Amino acid sequence: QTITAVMQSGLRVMDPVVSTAFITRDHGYMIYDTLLGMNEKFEIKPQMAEKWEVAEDQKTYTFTLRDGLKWHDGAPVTSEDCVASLKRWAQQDSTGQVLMTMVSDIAVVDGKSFKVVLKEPTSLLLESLAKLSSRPAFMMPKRIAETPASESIKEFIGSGPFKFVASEFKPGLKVVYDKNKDYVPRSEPASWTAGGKVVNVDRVQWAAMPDQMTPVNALMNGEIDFIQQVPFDLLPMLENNNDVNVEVLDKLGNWTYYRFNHLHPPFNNKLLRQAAMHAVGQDDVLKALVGNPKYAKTCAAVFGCDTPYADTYGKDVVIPSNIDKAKQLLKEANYDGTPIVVLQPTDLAMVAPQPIVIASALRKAGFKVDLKTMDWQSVVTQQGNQKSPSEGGWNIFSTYSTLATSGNPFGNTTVAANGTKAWAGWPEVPEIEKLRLEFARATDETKRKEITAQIQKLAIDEGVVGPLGQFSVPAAYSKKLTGVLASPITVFWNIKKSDK
Amino acid sequence: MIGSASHPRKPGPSSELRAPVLEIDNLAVQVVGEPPVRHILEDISFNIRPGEMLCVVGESGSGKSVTSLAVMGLLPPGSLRTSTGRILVEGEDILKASQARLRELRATRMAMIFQEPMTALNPVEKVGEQIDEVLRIHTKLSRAERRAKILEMLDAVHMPDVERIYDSYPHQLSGGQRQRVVISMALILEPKILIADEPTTALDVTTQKQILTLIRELQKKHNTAVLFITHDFGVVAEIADRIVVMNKGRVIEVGSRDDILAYPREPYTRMLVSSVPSLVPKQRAALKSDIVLDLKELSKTYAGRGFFGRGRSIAAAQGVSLSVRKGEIVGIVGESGSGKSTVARCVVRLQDPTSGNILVHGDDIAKATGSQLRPMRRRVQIVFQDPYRSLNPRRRVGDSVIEGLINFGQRRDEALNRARELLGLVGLSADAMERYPHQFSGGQRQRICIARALALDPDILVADEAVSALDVSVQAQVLKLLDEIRERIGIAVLFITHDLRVAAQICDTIVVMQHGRVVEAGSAAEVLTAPRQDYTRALIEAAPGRDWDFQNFRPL
Amino acid sequence: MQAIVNPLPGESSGQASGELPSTVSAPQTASVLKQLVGTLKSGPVLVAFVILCVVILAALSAPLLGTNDPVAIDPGSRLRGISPEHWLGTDAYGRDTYSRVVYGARVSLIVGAGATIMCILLGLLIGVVAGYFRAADAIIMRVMDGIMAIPSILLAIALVSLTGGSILTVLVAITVPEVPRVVRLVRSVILSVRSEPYVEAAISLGTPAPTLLVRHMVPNTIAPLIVQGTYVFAAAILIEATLSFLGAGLPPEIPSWGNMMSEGRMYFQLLPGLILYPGIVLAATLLSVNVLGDVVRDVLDPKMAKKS
Amino acid sequence: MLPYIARRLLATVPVMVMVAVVVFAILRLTPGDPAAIIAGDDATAEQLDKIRQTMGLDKPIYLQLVQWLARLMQGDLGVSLLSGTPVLSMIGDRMGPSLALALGTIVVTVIIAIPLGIIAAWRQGKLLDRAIMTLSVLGFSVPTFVVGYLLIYSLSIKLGWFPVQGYKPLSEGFWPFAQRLVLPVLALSGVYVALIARITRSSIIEVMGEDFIRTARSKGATERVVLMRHALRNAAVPIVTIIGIGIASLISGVVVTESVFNLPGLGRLVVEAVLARDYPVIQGLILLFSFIYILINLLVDLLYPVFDPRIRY
Ligand SMILES: Nc1ncnc2c1ncn2[C@@H]1O[C@H](COP(=O)(O)OP(=O)(O)OP(=O)(O)O)[C@@H](O)[C@H]1O
Ligand SMILES: Nc1ncnc2c1ncn2[C@@H]1O[C@H](COP(=O)(O)OP(=O)(O)OP(=O)(O)O)[C@@H](O)[C@H]1O
Ligand SMILES: [Mg+2]
Ligand SMILES: [Mg+2]
Repeated sequence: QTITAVMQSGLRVMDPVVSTAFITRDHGYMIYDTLLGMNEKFEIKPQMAEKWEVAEDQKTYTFTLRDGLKWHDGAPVTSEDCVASLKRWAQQDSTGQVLMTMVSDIAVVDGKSFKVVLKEPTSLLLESLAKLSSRPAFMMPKRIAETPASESIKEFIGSGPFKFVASEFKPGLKVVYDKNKDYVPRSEPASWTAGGKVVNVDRVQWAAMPDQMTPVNALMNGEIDFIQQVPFDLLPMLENNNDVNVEVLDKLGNWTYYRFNHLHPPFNNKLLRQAAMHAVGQDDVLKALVGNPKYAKTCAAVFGCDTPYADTYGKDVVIPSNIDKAKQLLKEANYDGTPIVVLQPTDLAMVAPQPIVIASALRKAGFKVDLKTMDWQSVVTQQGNQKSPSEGGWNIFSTYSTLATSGNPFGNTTVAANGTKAWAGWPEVPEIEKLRLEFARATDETKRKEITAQIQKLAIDEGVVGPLGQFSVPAAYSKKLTGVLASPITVFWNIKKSDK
Repeated sequence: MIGSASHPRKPGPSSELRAPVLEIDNLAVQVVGEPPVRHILEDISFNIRPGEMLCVVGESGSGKSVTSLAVMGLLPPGSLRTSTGRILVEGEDILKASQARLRELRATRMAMIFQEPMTALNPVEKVGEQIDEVLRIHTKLSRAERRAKILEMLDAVHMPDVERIYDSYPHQLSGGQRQRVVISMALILEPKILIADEPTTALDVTTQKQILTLIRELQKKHNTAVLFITHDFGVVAEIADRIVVMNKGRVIEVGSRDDILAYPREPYTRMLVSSVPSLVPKQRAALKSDIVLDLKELSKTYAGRGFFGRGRSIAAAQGVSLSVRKGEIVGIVGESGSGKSTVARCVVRLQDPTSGNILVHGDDIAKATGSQLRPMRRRVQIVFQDPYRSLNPRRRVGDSVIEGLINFGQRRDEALNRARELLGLVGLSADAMERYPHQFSGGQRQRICIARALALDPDILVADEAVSALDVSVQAQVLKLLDEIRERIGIAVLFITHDLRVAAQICDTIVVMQHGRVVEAGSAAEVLTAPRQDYTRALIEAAPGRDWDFQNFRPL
Repeated sequence: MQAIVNPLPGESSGQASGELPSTVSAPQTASVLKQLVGTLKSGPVLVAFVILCVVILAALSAPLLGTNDPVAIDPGSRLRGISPEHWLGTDAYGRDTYSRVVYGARVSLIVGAGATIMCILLGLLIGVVAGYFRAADAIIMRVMDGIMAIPSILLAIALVSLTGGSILTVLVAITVPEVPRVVRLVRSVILSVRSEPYVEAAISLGTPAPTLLVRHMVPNTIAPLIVQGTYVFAAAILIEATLSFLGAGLPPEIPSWGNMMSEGRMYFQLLPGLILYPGIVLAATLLSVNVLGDVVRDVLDPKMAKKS
Repeated sequence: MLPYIARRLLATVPVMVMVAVVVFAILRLTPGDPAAIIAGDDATAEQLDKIRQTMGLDKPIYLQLVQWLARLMQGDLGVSLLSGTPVLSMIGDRMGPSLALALGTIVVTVIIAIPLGIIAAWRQGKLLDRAIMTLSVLGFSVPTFVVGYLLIYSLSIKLGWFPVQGYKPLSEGFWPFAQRLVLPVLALSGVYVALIARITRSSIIEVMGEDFIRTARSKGATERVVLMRHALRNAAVPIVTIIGIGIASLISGVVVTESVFNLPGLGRLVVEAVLARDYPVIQGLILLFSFIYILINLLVDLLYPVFDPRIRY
């Protein structure tokens, strides 16, 4: 039995350590396994690890692997493999990098166990090993994990529930996974990336379709079984179809936001950032982007609503569109009419509408706006450009992230505020940087909540990031499929396919 | 109606007893669609008997072709249609016949040969197949039978190597051979009537002679009635039994050959016949004036085609030497492809000569380029054959005439005055300046071209077949004009023609070319009356109607 | 061969110098206009003319035709059907479809006409050089071959990411790959006209090359260029739609029939009007341009007219 | 003949080199960074630099060009920056669908357009002619993707005659192969049918004015024979020329069709590669396109003598 799934993009980069692309991450969860998993209650659970032991001083963690773990080439999984994988991952991953500043040693204890020695106690170790996204800590055989971190791996062997079929791989078009018959699932029920990954089909085939209409038609015509992300505008076509389920699987969802360029006028002026944040209203953005209110909701929290660190500070600033207030701030700041360059990608439905709505709101407030259209790839390249807008730089761009990634101050790159070293936009708010480090060290949840609330306040007040609202993208699948799991990661275990 | 079409004064001996195969009775053709009815043909009546050769003559546009197309039922459906009259082919009125019946009749009862052998054949089909098509349409013969019949027919038109010809494409044949193919196609089913619309006009004299002989021979053999359309009175004198004279869509006069040529009744006919230039050269005193143009060993080789084509070079002119004196008209004659135009084009430097010298008043212009060439352009001018394409249709005549003057820096108003003068010189009124070329007849256009060429006061005028496209009547006027101008301004003229009659009329000196070489040169009288070369003699002998003195309405 | 060329129809003998034939057949500036006006008597031509006039007028006077701001978004009332406020409904951003169709006429006409003009001017210039100056020919034609081999989408995406999407980049992306075709056409006309006797006559009158080209050769390219032009016009508007489809077209804010259809495609089962309305206007415009192009061609080139 | 072909093919080398160099320049001038795509949009500058280094993108452009050309001389088109797959094998993989689509389109176009053009020429000026010509202009004014959606909606979803998307190679059987091609071919043919029908009509009308047509009629040939046997073959050269140009410009049309019908062909590859700035893939594709283009031109030229014996090489 084969499940044919249309994913939101084609798989081209296959090294989940090099790339943070969602499709690469999803691919990673198919063929690799992680030491720890996370369940729907945000609890960290053992996955490849049988168990872990923490020393008295809270500084030494010893992980022991489960029995029967095997690489797809038949070799047993050893602790050496895991140590090598961890090291490669930590070099590349942003959370991993922070973690490594607190780690003094990672060492093999015996064939089945290894230990991580910390300089100071932190919960970051377990959290990052159980990290859902993006760039989870996948385990690979040692010889592969020894590839330099900036170079892509060339062999795709993991210990996960599916095997990659190299001979049928067509970059960007098609990936085929066979059931890994040697995989020993855990006995707990599957939940997110934790629990038993029981595979009930022989094959999973991923396809990518460039035109969004095609998969919808194909699903209605019974040619495919699963669409990872249904474009909102096409939902009505599927919702009325009796052979198809439409369901939000990623209940966490995504948040969309925009960034100011803090380096150049006019948005090096905090007042004008505030003005813009007052002008832009989340409702308009969400209507243009999502349309159906069932799948969208306004949210001011930079770590997402419905996540442990949700916070409502600033909701009166970022949620409604308050043109009068914006005008007033504009006047106060003596806005000189410098045109605002807004980058607008045209080829990606999930990011195309935001700039249009932002531009419209800013114009209403009295800003002069120059909407610059380009393909998404150009936006990605442009956003790193620190030059002034008149020299090819930008003032505003907008994108979205999954909350699975952005739910804490480390996964969420938008709150990094260390000036030109920060992510595109380059806000410089030293207090935030301090708070982030504190967060890493804090082990107590209430303390952490306090810290994140402070970050939230600073992020809104300083205009570090402008939240535009939250949305979930529904998946659609044929009624032939049962046991489709809701999870922030699209997973194909547990699914059964009937013939009718 | 003038003349009694159905009762020729002197019916030919062989045809008088038999009923006519074709009878045209009171035929009128009109233009479709225009509210004021415009007739192209009116009141056309004449007939042909079996075995008779009926020539239709008349100036361009007089309706000769339209008449023949009407007989074939091939009038262009969107634009012309018969309005009254009858066309009886063996007693059957083809104007009443259905399309299917018409198709049956074509090629079996009546067949047609067209003027242009170059375009009358489908260029992408083997000629054998094209003849075969006639048999396939009209007979039930087997493939082998048809082939045998075609080969026999090709043999009958004196084609060499008939098997090869059968499998040749039209472009692989010469003009004469193509015309033979067309004739084979027309005659293979032995139709009762053959209509030949200027079948030899596009051929050179020697080929023309062969084709005329061939038609005559086949006509005798099958007793075919031939309707022969031509504007060449030489041909008429040679072959006609009877003659129909047409003018402006009407039949002017019908009569036996001798009647029309010797005793034309209508002034129009008289005018036409007397316009035919005489083959007897005018006696002129040899000129002793300065040599204006001197060609020394001029050669031109056309290189094969460029980058990708296989090189196949043609020596179009080889060591041509000749000279033209002030006030002299030097004629170049020779059959098609002998290199006449090549010489002319080298002289005006539209083509770069490969070697040799072109001395204009002693200056060699053969190698001049760019800026050196410019002053020389003033001194040598050319008039081309085709009056319809020699003037830019988008420009007023006045602008065309002054173009050269403006190029050489004259003020516009002065140039316009000069143009007016020149148009007067060539016999056109000054209001011609404001009009466009299409508003003039061919003859008038040719005069405009001459005026344009004269505008720069050239020393040398090159006329490449300048009168070949014109009707005899117009031709006579243009020739007269050239002669006058020569007298008046003493210009030297290099006159290229394939028509020996014209050459005889106007040239002081004649140069005969063959295969790119000068084979004979001398005064017009010498060359035409006492040719020294066989080739020249053959050319003269091939000229049709040599034994008729048209100016004096009598045989020689 | 001494071909005696058959005279054009309407040429009677005319021995007397003053006599003029009655039929007029060749082009002539004064009468071209009159002839063009005359063609309006035919029904289809009149309809085409009226449609094109209406479209052009609509483009010019778009703000006066009861339109709203075509760029103004109103996500609150998106994807509405026909209503008194929105005569043709609204699109996915709640923009007024009617206004966008009307304003789209501006952009689409600019894209169509702009590409046509640029193609023809460039093609004419390069084609004339290639056709007249034999030395340059081989090189120019090789370069043209090379340009033709670069797909327009690549060019469009490159330009759009280089300079941002704008009418100009779209125009360039459409024009560049089309130019070689115009060049070929012009070149072939120039090559065939070179040996026309009236051109040779002008040469022997010492007419300098630029004058020769402008006066005697280029006018012959006009009729075929008009035919080619109507094709480029249609192609440009369609390519613009295709570029929008691929995300490399005009900025989505700027309304054009092409990007409206491309944006509307997602709703083609829900709200077919989003494709239909611009589509209908586009089809009508192209049809009119074609009919009128043929008419102008016929008037300018009686040879073609006789045949087709 | 053979030397001619050899010369022509040789003459393509400079064109292809020119195209290669120009495209190389265009690509490198275009903003966009494959490293950013590989790493994802929250990669740090340092990580990007490292990736660029490993891919050799940090070297000066001319050096990259020289290296690329040098490898090209050895027949090596390089590997995809993203997936590491050899460009040649990627192109090979994608060739089939595009070729099938293009050939299918040509065949369908010729089968539909030429008879339409002949009929229009035959009924010149009549209602039928007008109708055909009007339809052909309409064919021009509907974007391919709209045609595609309409076909899918009516023939697949509503009637269920054809699958809505996908491709099966011929090796999996003719019917599965053909079934998936019908709709894309129809969608893509629209514009070409319109174009070629017009050209056919006007070429035939032009030929119908020639003298030999009159000759054929005077033989007693029926209009059908005149049209089909005499006019059509003589009109073939311009028609073949336009078909040639059409095929060359198919590449752009193929992109949209392949997207709408999810055919894994070259058109899609080129868009994907351009959007992802996968330089080696783009360069390889452009080389391929210009070669195909030149080849088609050559083919068209070689076809001329078949239709017109006057043309010889
Ligand atoms: N299709 C047509 N529509 C309108 N007028 C036509 C048409 N064909 C010929 N004519 C006119 O009919 C007249 C007679 O033409 P026709 O071709 O019969 O002349 P002709 O005597 O054969 O001349 P030539 O010696 O030049 O061949 C001319 O004035 C010509 O303009
Ligand atoms: N441009 C050219 N390129 C190649 N060959 C040419 C060219 N022009 C003429 N020729 C060839 O040169 C030879 C002489 O041609 P030319 O035109 O001088 O003959 P002509 O005596 O004027 O013939 P006609 O009486 O037919 O006008 C012919 O064989 C012709 O085919
Ligand atoms: Mg005639
Ligand atoms: Mg000549």
